[in-house]
Amino acid sequence: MDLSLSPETTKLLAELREWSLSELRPFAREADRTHSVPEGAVRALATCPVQTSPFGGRVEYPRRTDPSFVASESDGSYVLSYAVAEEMVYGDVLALVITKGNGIGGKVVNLMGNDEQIERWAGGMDRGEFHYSGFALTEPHCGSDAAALRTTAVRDGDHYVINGHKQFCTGGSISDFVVVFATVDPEQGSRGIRGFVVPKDTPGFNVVRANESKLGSRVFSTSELGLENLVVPAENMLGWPNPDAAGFVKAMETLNSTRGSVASMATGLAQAAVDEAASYLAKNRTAFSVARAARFNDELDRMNTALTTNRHLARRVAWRVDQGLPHASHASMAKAYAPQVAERVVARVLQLMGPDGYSEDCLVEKWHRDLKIQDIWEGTGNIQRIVISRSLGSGEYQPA
Amino acid sequence: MDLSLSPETTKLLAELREWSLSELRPFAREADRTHSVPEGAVRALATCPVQTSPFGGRVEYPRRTDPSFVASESDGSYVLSYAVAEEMVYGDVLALVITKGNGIGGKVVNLMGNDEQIERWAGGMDRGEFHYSGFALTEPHCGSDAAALRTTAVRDGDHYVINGHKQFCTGGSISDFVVVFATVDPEQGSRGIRGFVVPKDTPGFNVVRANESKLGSRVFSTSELGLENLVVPAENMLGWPNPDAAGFVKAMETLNSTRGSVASMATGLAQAAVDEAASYLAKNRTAFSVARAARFNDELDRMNTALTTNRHLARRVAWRVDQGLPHASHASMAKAYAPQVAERVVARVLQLMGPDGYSEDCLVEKWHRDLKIQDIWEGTGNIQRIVISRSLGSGEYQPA
Amino acid sequence: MVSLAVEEGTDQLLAVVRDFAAERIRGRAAEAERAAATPAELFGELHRMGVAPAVAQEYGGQGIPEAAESLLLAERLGYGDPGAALELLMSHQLGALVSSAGTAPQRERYLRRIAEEPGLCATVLYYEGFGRGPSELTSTAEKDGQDWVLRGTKSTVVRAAEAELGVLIARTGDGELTGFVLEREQLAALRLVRDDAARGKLGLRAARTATVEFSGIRVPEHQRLAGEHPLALDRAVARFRLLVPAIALGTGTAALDYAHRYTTERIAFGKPVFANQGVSFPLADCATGLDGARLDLIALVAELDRLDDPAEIEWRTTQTVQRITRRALDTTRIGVNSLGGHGYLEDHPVERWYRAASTLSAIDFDPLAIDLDIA
Amino acid sequence: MVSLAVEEGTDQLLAVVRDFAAERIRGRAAEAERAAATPAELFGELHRMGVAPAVAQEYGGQGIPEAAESLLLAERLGYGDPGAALELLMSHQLGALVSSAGTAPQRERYLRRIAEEPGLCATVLYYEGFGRGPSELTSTAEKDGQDWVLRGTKSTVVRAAEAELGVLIARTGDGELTGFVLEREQLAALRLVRDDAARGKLGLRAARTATVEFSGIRVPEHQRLAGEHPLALDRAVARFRLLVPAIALGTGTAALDYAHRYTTERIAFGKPVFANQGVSFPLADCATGLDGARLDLIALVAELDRLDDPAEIEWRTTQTVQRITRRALDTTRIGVNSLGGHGYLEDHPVERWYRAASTLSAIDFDPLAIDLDIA
Repeated sequence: MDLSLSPETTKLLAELREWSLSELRPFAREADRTHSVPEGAVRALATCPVQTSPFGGRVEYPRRTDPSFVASESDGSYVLSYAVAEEMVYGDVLALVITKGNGIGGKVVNLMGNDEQIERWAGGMDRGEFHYSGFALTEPHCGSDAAALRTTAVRDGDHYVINGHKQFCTGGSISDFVVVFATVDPEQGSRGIRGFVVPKDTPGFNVVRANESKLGSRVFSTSELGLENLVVPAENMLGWPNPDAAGFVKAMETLNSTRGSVASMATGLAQAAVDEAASYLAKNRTAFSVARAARFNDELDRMNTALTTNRHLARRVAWRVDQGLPHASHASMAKAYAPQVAERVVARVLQLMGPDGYSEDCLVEKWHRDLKIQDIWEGTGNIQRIVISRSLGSGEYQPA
Repeated sequence: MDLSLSPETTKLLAELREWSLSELRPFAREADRTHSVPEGAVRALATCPVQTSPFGGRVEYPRRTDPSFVASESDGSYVLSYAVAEEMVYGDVLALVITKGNGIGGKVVNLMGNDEQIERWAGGMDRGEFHYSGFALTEPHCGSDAAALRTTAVRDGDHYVINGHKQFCTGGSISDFVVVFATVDPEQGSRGIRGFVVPKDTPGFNVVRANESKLGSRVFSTSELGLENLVVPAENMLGWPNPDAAGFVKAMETLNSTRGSVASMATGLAQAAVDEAASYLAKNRTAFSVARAARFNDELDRMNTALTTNRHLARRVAWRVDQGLPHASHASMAKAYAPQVAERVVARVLQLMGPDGYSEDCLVEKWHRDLKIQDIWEGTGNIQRIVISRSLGSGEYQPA
Repeated sequence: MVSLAVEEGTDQLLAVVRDFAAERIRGRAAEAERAAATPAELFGELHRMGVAPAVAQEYGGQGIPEAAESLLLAERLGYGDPGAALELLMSHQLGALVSSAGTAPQRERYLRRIAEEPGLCATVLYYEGFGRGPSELTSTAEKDGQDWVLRGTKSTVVRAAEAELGVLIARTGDGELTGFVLEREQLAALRLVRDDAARGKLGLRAARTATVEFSGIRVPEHQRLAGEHPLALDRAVARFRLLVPAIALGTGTAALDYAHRYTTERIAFGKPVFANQGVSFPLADCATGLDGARLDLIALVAELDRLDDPAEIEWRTTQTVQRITRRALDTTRIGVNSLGGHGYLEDHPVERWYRAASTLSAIDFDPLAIDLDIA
Repeated sequence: MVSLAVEEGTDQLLAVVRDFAAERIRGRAAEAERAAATPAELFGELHRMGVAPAVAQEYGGQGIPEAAESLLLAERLGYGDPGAALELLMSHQLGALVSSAGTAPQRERYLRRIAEEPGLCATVLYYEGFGRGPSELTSTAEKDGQDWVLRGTKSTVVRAAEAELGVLIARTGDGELTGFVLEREQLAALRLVRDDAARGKLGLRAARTATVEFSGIRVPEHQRLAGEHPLALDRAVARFRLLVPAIALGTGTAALDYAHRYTTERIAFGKPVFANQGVSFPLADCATGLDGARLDLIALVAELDRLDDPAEIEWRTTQTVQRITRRALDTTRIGVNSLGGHGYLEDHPVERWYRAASTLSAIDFDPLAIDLDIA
């Protein structure tokens, strides 16, 4: 049993970190201030050692042309993907937006679509025909309680007419298509929910707010949408003509593998802060009394240790996904645990750096803001605890 | 605004601490091993500077014969009582059992009884006719959910016949009388509950276990009782002949003032451990590396600080009781907060002292065990949190 | 003697100030953040309510509350907006420092001026960051003839560029704590190292803060705070340092109240969100933590005048600052969490309070005084 | 490469051992506590299951699992009763130390003996308390001719009085970590300073522990653990130190499972107690904490062989010990709380586990390695 990454992965991660530091991080502040993706960051992607999105997806090792590189045993695709997600976010949360094949819409089509839909929409993402795919589930009145959604889809001949209001739509304003969830029968609760592929520019698809003003992670665009008599062909209903009534619930469950990667992202941000603090201390050692410099250093040591547990919990999820083992409660554990630790780590770094910690002259204050969403999205800590609670006593945790 | 005790109280507390250290603590280990009150400890009570029980009751300043003592402004009776409770428990939890006017039965008679009952039973406690009075509410299947109790009292002419099973009965086997709660109508929930004064030796009053084997606080006797066709005169029903159906709930609420003192007791135990650790460190300083001795000392400093907050929360309850102000949520806050802090303090002391911490050669391990009940009895932490939750938004906390 | 009673009338004043903060201040807080400035008329409104700056009647003021009550008032202002609270109270704080640690002529001169100009732009230069308490300040005051020459750097200086009057805390050559009143021409010599409003900062934006450097400001002896009692300045500085945790307490309470109201009204899975113990219990613990923190604050303020070891005054204050700001930060974090995704949006003030509490917790942070992991 | 797969067959063995622990060991735990002794037949039963003492087949044993799996087996035994687990595994631990850090003749001699006498009463003398890790042990070994002379004090020594074979860890005059096998006649020279069974101790009573003193035990060079690899002993000692947290993990898991079952079955206010998030969420957090701790343990064990700085081996081990035992203690505390008043009675094992976890957390405690307050 081992929780260490293979030499191949370790080497790739070192390259990635270098890339994310030198190519992404310079755009971090600009992205935060403009709430948008700087052009230069998109161009930087061309030189990224990894060319697929690690955020909830599988990542393959890049083909090596370097003859000196000898591939040893490799880690699984999800193990690699989680580790890559951490390194990318280490540079900046920008990575979340610019990496190819991104946006959750395509993934949902893969999960709930029929063959034709998968070929057209998800395939289009892979082929690069589409740049980004959105996801519109949450409504102002309901977050975790998705079954309570009020957006309706009413059949009208060969079409469905969709009406409702959506919030926190990932990439709602920058996507080529958005998967919109609506109920065809409110009586049926979650079994009445269907997903519809809505191409951008469909009439009635109104962007109320292109990018909601957020505490942090502002480059990650989330939109508020007004759907007014939005007409889509019936064949845009995922799974058409025989949609699975349990499809929505299944799709949400399948996103467990994404959930675990949140732990990795949170850890990447916290690690960035810890490393920044270490270099800050090295540069400003005389500003602190001897005892305080020692305590500062001591705290950094323990922060690193604390983040290791984050990684282990995330890595277990990834390994189980790779092995085809059940991982729902494991993902919830990583998701419930890691962001909280990460938040405390970053807040402490901010405090240690005092007036430099809270100034926008440094990135620590930004990481502090960027990070907070990791504890909330993909299911709040409390939602995770409900999942974990239900799994207790199942003996599922054996052996590790 | 001030949270400091008056000079008069401070002087009295110093005397009490001296007394509890020299007169009570020598019996601590024996009481723990024998699960009973050593004779010597009862005799020691004669020299105690305070002659009434501080545990949930009012304490008066002792009359001073010392001409050098000049009474200044005095603290309220409950403020004094809480502080006294802390100092007494500092010596040992023995104090809980031996102090006069003790046992909760008499207090309940005061709350729910008619004039005649108060005169006879509660008055008897004050007059010293009775030594200890018990309280039998909890049943094996229900703790916090008192309304679910199954012990029945059925009218039979001038008598009630009581049948049931009780657990955690305070002083069930050492009391002169026990107040037993039973339902006269299970349909009515808490409104069907009545209290009955049951003198010891009443036939059918069977002590299944005189003193339940507990983790700690073993000198504090709790009994398991089997009540089999126990016949008591109808006039032993508290409030007879017109018992208040809401009397039980009211009585429980009125015990709020007792609840706050739990915070003081927990603090007394923790303070004992911190002081013990300080003297341990002084004696064994060379056993620790310089850095560890410093850290040990540092921790003691913060433990003392942490315990101060415990005291403040408790003191506020006492002050509010003395002022006749509402104090239910305040008591719950003190009760929810203080024992947890105290537990962590004592556990840390135990760890710091290593092999001496876990050995029965020292009292730290005993305090660790004694303390745990403080977080549980008088309503668990969760019950307190329910009370606090309900009080949120009431603006009741202003100004302090 | 234990008493939590406030002075006659203060009770009502506290309620009034809280309402004022919740309505007048909070109502304009988002705008004040964007403008990086507290609306000017609030100074006058606060003064007309008799709150701040408080100056003794003998100097033409409205009278001064006891120190604990003064902090409770600061807490209420922080309940409205912590940045505004900090800025609104600077002149008040300056007055308190002069009242306690100044000489009779200083009191006469400066307190009277504060009483006459309630909107006076004032500042206090104390913080240096890096865990430095009064005994470790690196700002120095050296005697040169009848004057003192001041050198050093200060952070979190409110309205440094515009201040008409200031107090600067430093140490003399032999390590003694000392303080000076700075007048406009002396303040003009401050060099802005970093203007937080221009460069941006995490929170507390309605307070225009900056880091300033001073390398040779000359101040005459009569501007030195040389009050009679040897510990007067130590105590006054301690009380000044307690302003930040007092404001943080108000911020935490704001987040608690907001989260409570929101979760009580919002329905999920068929019941109010607050009906889940997973939501209500953490908020209950926050309430308990804030109450304990408030009591600790009151207790320390009352005790300051009885402590006669400067090291103890400093250490107790340092500890209290950490314990309280940490509670406040935890509470605002849970406040954000309680709103779920909505907590992350600027639509609700909880994210602003989270930023503010984080900032407040960094101003006077000392890594040597952080809580035990156990309490 | 990341892998959490256990060796073929170990999976089943882990399940079997857990059941064995939960039934055979736990069924007699209360009695073992009162007697302050682990039932003798358990040694044989454990050996027949192929668990402990594990000795390589070349020395006549049943083969040895990898180090991480060995600790997972220890965890399962701790799930039954931590005191018994500690006692049942001493001979196993001694074997592991000799296997890793001994010379070829030592392996031949002692491992064969262990394989032949699975019930052999063995002990390891390592702990000294007061935060002393391997680099700060005060027990000394001084060379005197061909012999070594040992002096010092050791605590939490299991079955010191009865042991037939022991390993003692000390430091040489120049501070090097070293170890010795002690035979019966040398063990007889140990002086019992405190017999915990006779004097009483908080928990872990089924393990007969003691504090012993030795002031001049003479041991020949050939009994010194002088294996080839310079770090063999450092690593072996680290693995030995991880036994306590492994057992603590099992104890925490026992409390978690028990509390879960109890609260699921017990009805209050018309529903299972576990239906309250105030009960289920802390247990969920405990489960998460224990899982994280277990992964940390596995990771460190795997990494020990790759670390080549003795200081790092020691510090990482010290940190892991603190982090895991703290989790376990927290979990047993919450376990007691989950049962309400019943948790305080000896009728349920949770109070015993709380005492055990507290004791385990004190054995190898280092105040310099306690967690941050933030994690």
